[in-house]
Amino acid sequence: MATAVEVHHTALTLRDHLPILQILIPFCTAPLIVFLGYRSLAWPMAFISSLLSLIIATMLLIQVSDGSYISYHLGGWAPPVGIEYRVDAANAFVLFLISATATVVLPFALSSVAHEIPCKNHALFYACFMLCVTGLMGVVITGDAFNVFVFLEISSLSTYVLVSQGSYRDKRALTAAYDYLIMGTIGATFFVIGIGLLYMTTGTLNMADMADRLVGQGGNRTVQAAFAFIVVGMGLKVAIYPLHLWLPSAYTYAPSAVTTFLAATATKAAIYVVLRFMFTVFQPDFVFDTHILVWIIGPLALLAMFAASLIAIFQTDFKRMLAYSSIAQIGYMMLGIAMFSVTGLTATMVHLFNHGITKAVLFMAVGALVLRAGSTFYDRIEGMGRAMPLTGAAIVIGGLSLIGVPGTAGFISKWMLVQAAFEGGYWWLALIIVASSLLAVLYVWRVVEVLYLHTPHPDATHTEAPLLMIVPMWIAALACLYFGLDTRFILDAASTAADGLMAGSAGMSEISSAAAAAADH
Amino acid sequence: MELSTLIFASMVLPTLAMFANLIFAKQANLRDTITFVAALLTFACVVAIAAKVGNTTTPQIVLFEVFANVPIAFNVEPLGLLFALVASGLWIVTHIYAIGYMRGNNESHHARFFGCFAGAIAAALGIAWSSNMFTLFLYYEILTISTYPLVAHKGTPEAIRGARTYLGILLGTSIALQLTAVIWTYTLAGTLDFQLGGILRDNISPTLLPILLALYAFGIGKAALMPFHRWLPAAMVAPTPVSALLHAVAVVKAGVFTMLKVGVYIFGIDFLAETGASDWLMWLAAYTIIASSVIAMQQDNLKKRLAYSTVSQLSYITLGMALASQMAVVGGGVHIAMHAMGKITLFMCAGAIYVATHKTEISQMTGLGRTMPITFAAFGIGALSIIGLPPLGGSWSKWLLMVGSADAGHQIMIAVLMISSLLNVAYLLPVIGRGFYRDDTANPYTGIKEAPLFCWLPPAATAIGCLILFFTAGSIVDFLMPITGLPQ
Amino acid sequence: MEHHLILRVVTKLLVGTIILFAFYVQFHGDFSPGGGFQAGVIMAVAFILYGLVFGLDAVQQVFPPWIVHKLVALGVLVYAGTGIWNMVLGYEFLHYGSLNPHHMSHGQHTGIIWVEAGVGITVTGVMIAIFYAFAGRAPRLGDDDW
Amino acid sequence: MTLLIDILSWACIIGGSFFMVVSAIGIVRFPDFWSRLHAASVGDSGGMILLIAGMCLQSGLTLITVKLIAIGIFLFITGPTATHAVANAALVTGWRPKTGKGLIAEENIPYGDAKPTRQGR
Amino acid sequence: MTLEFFLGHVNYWLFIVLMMTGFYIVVSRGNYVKKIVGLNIFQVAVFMLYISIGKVTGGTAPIFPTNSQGKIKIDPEIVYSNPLPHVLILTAIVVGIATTSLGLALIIRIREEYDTIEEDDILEIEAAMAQAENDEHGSAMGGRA
Amino acid sequence: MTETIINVILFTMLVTTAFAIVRMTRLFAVVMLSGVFSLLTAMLFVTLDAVDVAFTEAAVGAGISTVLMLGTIALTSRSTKPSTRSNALPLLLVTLTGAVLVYGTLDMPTFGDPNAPAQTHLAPHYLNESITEIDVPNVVTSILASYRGFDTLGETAVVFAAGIGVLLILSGLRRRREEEEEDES
Amino acid sequence: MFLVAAIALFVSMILVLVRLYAGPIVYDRVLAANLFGTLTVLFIAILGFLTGRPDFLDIALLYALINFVGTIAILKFFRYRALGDIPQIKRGKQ
Repeated sequence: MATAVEVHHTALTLRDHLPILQILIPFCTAPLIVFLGYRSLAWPMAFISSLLSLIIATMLLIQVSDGSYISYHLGGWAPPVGIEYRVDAANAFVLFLISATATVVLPFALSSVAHEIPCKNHALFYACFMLCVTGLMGVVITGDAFNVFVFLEISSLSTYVLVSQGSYRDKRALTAAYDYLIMGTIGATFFVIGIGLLYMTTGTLNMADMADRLVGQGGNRTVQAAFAFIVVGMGLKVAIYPLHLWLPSAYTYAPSAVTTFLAATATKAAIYVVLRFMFTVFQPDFVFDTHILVWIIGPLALLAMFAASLIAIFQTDFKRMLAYSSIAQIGYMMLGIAMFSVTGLTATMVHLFNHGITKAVLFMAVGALVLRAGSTFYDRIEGMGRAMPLTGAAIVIGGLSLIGVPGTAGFISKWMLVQAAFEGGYWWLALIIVASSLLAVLYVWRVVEVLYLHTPHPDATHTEAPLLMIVPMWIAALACLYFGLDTRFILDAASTAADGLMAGSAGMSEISSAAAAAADH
Repeated sequence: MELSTLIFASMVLPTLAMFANLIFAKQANLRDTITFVAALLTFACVVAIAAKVGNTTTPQIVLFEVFANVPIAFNVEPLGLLFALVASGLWIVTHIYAIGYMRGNNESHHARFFGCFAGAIAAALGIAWSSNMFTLFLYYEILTISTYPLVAHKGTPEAIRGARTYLGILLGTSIALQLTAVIWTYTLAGTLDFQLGGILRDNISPTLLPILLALYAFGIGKAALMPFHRWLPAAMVAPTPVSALLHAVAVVKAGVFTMLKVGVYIFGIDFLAETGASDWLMWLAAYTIIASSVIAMQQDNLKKRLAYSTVSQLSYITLGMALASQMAVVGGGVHIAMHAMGKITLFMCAGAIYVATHKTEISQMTGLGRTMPITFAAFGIGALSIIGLPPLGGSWSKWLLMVGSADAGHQIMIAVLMISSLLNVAYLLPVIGRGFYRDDTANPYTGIKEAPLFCWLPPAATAIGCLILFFTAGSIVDFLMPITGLPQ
Repeated sequence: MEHHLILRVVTKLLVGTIILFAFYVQFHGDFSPGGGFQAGVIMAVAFILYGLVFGLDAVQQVFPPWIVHKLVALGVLVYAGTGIWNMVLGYEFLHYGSLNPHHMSHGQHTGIIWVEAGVGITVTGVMIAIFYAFAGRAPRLGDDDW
Repeated sequence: MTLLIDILSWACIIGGSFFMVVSAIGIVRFPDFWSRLHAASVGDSGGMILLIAGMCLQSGLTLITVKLIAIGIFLFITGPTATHAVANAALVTGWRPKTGKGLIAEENIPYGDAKPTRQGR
Repeated sequence: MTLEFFLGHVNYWLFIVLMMTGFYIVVSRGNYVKKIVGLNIFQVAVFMLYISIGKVTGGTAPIFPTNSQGKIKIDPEIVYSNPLPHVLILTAIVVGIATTSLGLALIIRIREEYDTIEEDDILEIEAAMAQAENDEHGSAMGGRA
Repeated sequence: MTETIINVILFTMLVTTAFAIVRMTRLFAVVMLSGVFSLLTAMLFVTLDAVDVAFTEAAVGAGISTVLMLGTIALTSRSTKPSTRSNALPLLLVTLTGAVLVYGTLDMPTFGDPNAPAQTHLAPHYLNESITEIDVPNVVTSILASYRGFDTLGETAVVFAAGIGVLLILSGLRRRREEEEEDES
Repeated sequence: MFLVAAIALFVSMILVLVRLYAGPIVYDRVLAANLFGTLTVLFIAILGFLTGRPDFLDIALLYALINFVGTIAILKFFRYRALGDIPQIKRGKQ
């Protein structure tokens, strides 16, 4: 039955290929590193490819900043038959965050990894790192529900490995990685169950198509169960409060460069997936119908904000403290979702980005401290602020951003969140939000005091960290300050993304028809 | 020069001074000279601005927009100009004094100290020029953080504890309450610009108005309204120039200045008067005035006593705002200048005594007056100004506040002010009394032995300033009249 | 297992058969169940069997670890390279039709063969590499643990 | 002819099924490992060959038959080899067949995969 | 609940029972190897759920019969099961074995470092380590923090 | 009907095997049972028409999983300790999850229903068009390699990640050869 | 007719499973597992005939080839306690 079917096609330019190149460049770097096998080539290749993907992400972000979207049909099969890559404001934004973090973290990693991981592992380490980048970006960029799972697993598996590489410093990295593996796999399996149930009711895997076919199925119990499984499954990856158990150990014992990258991106990508499913696939109407879920997420978010912050206050290890603070900050993001308004979502998106760069600064500083002081227990880093003035100043900036002091990036997200609370009429919620940031004052200030006001530990090396650590750290720190004042980029992108999300797939198809019309010319 | 250039120059110069201090950390003389020149230039800028615009309100100079309708923006208006004049003018004095104090007292970390000092002044000027609540809040927080190292300067556990209280209360209240209030205001009004007559008039239900006001009143922790006043005595662990800066020039004045700004430009005094939303604040301010005066009487540590005195005096200004009558508000504004001049004199004197004799407790100071006559004379003048006796500056502001109370129909506040004056007498005059009149063996007279020149000259100058202010008060009142909204 | 003559003979017999079967699965995947992954696993199982019976050293002489490591990466590169070649031809990533624009299904055939080969190579490599890693570790058990 | 093949194949299949069940019963019921080894080989070889033969007859001369025969050959090689290996391993690690009267081994063997008594070495 | 409904859904419920057995092993058993086995059972049960989605009554495997030249014979009478879930599950199985091998590798390293693969023991060791750390670093902070 | 009976019998065996795994303390037995579990799974997949999946499960379950598990046990320990922890919480968690799933099944299409959404939306395209578009008899292969070829690329990447992951995790320290050299010296 | 065979195989499987659970010694289990493998091969072959599509014998073929590897691995593991050739090391240590 093989009749000759001509392929009608106009040749695509490089610009049309941007969405796939975004993934492909880091993706191919990993096997190339392994294939060539030269240790000295690994880092330059990784860095160049992450730089390229940052450039591509920026170009994509510019292309979709008007609220349109780009659809790329993998294999030339039109969705829903084939897999589609769909770049819109929301995911271009997250892509930018991921590739930017990778680009900033890699120079930092060069000396940090050399210090923390044996030499013979370096090539494989960078290959794994690039796979992790690929996985996270793949999760974000795709428009296909099952493809999310595949790339989620790429990122997860490489993450487990990366975390376990901390075992050369502390053997607990192994159990941390194992726990993460178990919980991550449970989460991924739940996610797969959810997608299976959705496939059962819709017969498709393409998210946009799924959304179209889910309209009016709010009462369908299978869909409701699917929603629950997807939220819980991704919730494990996000580390929503009661599902966060893997996070503190994983962040604490992973190598510094890995922690930096994960804290800035991994949970963010997962939150993006939650958003994407809640708002694009299930649609705001559906989520609103099952408002009980919002009422579950809201209190859990509040619980995370307080409980995790309280735990953070009582830590004696800077790195672990930051890990708990991450859980608390994830609470803010979930709260933005729970408030269910454009402003709330904007707050989530903004905090996604701002918390990313804030944590990047802080964890890079942790890496520098580990290099010079040996560990990050408070009694080891006493007085290091004076010995390492630039690192210390970066910690202060990051800490202030974590608290949400005006002039730093963290303030903008807090502002949006409180504004969303007021707009929703929950003025008490606003008070709770700001009250929780007081807890951040407590745990951040303890570190600042330790760094500046105590006499230094005798065993520590009292020199500034190498330039390759300082420069990326300060790039992130300055970004932290810059995005705290100039909010045009971040707010525009986030609110475009939030608008698109809140409109559900309806908004998307309207935009898409307009974009299609534009594309025809 | 352009107005905008002057405004930015007045903020950039102290910032540059801050960096210069950090860069030239090792060259003490160069560093101090640069700072001094910067202080002079800053003051010159502010004076130039004053000469240029007088008491008119200039349009906004928008730097860039942060949120929709919320830019980082600056303008000049009478209240802010007054605050700027006070802050930049007294910086020169305090700087000279601080050089003397720090060197005379062999304190460490000079560069950090002077750097943060300059940073705090930059932030104070930013507060003064802010033309919307957001900008003001931004600089308010910068001020808090830049003064934290000053309070913790000594690095002793006690200092750290004090600094922790300081930061905890100031950062806590501002983030928890003031920020909430700001965002709430923004949600209600859609803007945060300072406008004469307020921006909330048609946007808020009367029942919520007192809550919003409370968020502001308690959120502005720097105004030291009870129960959020504890940071002020706690911050007394800092070196005295810092106390002078905190309690006279930058921090507390920034607090009450913000309070006035909120009252005048966010709520509008007419709106407050009509709705009576600020009545409770008036009572709270009155309570703070009396209560902290009573506490001050029980303090033996001179700086602690002065701190509680400051708490009390600050509430005068809050009271002026809460009374919501034109005269009271002007009185509050005038009091910023008067109290600044008086209180800085007192603190610098306390510091001079410490430098010369290392005594901090009042009970140890008996008979010191004869050893340090200039210091104690200056202290006396400052004290009298705080008490409100003519011919010293402090008398005017109290008078205006009393008139304002009468205007507002709260005659009982006159009584409060009177009682407070009596209490002032009761806790300030004994210090001078002990110094001059008691004969004691504790400090036998061995000839005049003042603190170094840089330590006693500045308080003497500001004491004279108190006198001068009495005679220029009329022009200050005229200067401030536009904020009442009345035609001149 | 030096003394297990029977095992050694049977294994020699089986290993070749299994490899043959792996190739069958690899290239007959279009018509019957199976494909690159299954073929890769089967191929790896052949070497694992050889390793089990003749020892790790013997199998590593046949298939040295560095070659295995190259294979691991090579497969992915072959797969991605197929897609990139499609892009070079001016089509979407993995649009195999581009390999023979005049007869789409022929292009698809070619593409599928390449892609399956990539999968097979990687899977073979990975499975053998994992076996080497596991088998190459000495147990830390004392006799009492048993 | 077809009928003949059918009958033959059915006979094979039924025979194979019978052998299988019998060997399974033997596996469960026999008293000790060595006797169970014996039972297992009945199913492994006899039952298997009969069943494969039955199916071959059913499918005729096609690729299927080739595959079936291949399966048969492989099972025929690997089954006894595996059994041999198991028996060898058991013997080497010290298990010995029970001999003599009253082959009630279950109670005498400590439960589980415990160490055998190494009387054989 | 009608009998028809019961017969139409009993399959799903059986999968769920299996799934939950695996899940139970993961969450309740303390042995690390057993957890991995449990995870496998859990995942396999999910795979079965997927496959059962694709099953069509009276259908057959989605492979077209071919004639002797390898050309596809089209027979509209034959009903094929849905091939898409099969593809998804092929991918998922691969992911599952990848996860398993990683987990097992981790277990080997854990055993080398901790000398045990029981969660209870490891928690105990880690608690002791944390306690030691806390004693060392916490008391150092005690005076000044 | 025959299929249903076969399904149910296979299921019973699967579930009993799973329960046996829960109860076993000998890891060796657990591994063997999980091998049997995999065999049963493959049979079930065959009855559910998923021959490709069964094939994969067979290759993985019989060939790789068992070997890896045995290798792990060889390097770790042979039996598990009896758990001292309370089973209440895990049971609650599992029951809850199961309950949500059962709730979800209530609106599911009947098993094997040819009119279910999954059968009517995308599947017909694959089954009807792939003949002209790809011309490969095994539809699973055509979807796997072409329609959803990118998923398979991702799958390859997962395998690749696992490979380099195992190498990274097990590379260090106690390589056999190194130890041997140490012993000799 | 194939149904009869299928049922017989099922019965055998259940019985073999019983032995697999019960043990009591390791080699019993290996034996049972091995037999179970054979049964599976046959069952899959029978199933092909039962459902009328006997051309999927590849799975059975696969099992026939690969099940052996599992058995060998188990025995290797039991004899030498490792997958690699450990005897050399033991010699080195002794």
